[in-house]
Amino acid sequence: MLELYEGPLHVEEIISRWYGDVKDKNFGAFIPFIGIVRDEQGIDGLSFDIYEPILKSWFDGWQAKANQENAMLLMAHSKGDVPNHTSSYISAVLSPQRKVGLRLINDFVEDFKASAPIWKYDLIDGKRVYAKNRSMPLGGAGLLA
Amino acid sequence: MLELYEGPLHVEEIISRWYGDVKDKNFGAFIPFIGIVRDEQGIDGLSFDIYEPILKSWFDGWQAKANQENAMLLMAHSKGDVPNHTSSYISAVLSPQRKVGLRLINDFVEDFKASAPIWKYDLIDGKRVYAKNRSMPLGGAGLLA
Amino acid sequence: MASVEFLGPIGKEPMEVDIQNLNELKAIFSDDKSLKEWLDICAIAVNDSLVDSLDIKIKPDDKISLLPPVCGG
Amino acid sequence: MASVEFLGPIGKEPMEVDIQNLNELKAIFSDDKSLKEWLDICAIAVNDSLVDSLDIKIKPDDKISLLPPVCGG
Repeated sequence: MLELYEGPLHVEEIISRWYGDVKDKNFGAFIPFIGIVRDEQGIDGLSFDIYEPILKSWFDGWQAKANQENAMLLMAHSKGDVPNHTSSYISAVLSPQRKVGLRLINDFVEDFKASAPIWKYDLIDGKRVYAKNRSMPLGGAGLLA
Repeated sequence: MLELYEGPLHVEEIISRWYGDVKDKNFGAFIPFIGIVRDEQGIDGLSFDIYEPILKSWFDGWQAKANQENAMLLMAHSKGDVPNHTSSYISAVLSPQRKVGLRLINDFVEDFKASAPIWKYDLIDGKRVYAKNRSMPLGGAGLLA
Repeated sequence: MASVEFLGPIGKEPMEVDIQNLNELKAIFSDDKSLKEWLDICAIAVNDSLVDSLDIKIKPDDKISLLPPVCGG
Repeated sequence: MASVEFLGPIGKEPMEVDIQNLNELKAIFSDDKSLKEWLDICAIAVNDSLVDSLDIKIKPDDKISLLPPVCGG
């Protein structure tokens, strides 16, 4: 399941609701990865644009892969502005087996960073500044160059 | 920080409290691993004995290791009986960096399974049955044989 | 006419183009100074699937998207 | 007298022993049928640190612990 929110994530609500929804489903391991915006280099926060159609198909592909291992994925992400010390991103794996779960959360989060069509901006003096240096080109980049 | 509880863990309370305690501390990644008791092979739940002095020194050793990478560990575990579909175990890593966090949660949970002085019993018909087949000998086992 | 959208930080209005394939779009864009810094680093999607060949046929209702480097989380 | 405790599922009452080293404890236990199934698989701690040699000196106030195979989580 993929949830998108305007502004920061309500971490306590999301994690508690997800836990309540899944605890009776006989997964032995529930592993959330919670991203919190760091106060660094003078930013006031981050801001995000998301291209939802491709994000959804990317997520659905990972969900199918997880299901083949009897695991399940959950994800929440912010759109728009997210102040320092609040959360913009949660990914979670549910798995019957610990080792499968630990491998999936690692691989899912790493591929998220490389592939999810989300653009990040630093919030500096009320302006959005594209975080170009921290961004990664998608596969096939430069095709029209 | 290491927290031990009689009976099942209150996951929502623990995660929300930990998140509240750490969100302003500029860690970018908060990664809890939550273990949930699976209903399998006819058990009603699990039960645990813990030898606290060695658990604490094992945990303190890992905390020192995490601190060297500017990361931090949190852990909660149950003593006594924990019914199916409730939680007996939470470990969490806080790290400025995603990759360090993902590596530490994996290594910490795996070493926990191999090294933490905790004994697990299946609860079957009101009796505690030592989970011998799923247990791992500690380093140096057999010294007195 | 196929539509072209410029995602994320590119900050350019969508446009419509009359083309048969992506080679023709490349030719159109080669004169566009506003895209100079982006073409090297953008991936291309046709109808929300990433593509890796300029020979892809483009139909009149197709949607073409330019996706700059990403950084979620 | 050093104390010996049997942790987790062993289910044996603690005892006191008058020994100089773990070799002597091994000799004492060799006659104890209740420990037969455990000695092969138990690790040994002296004062809450795991040890790997029978030559460890034991002092009168030391605490010796037998730790069977573990399974937390």
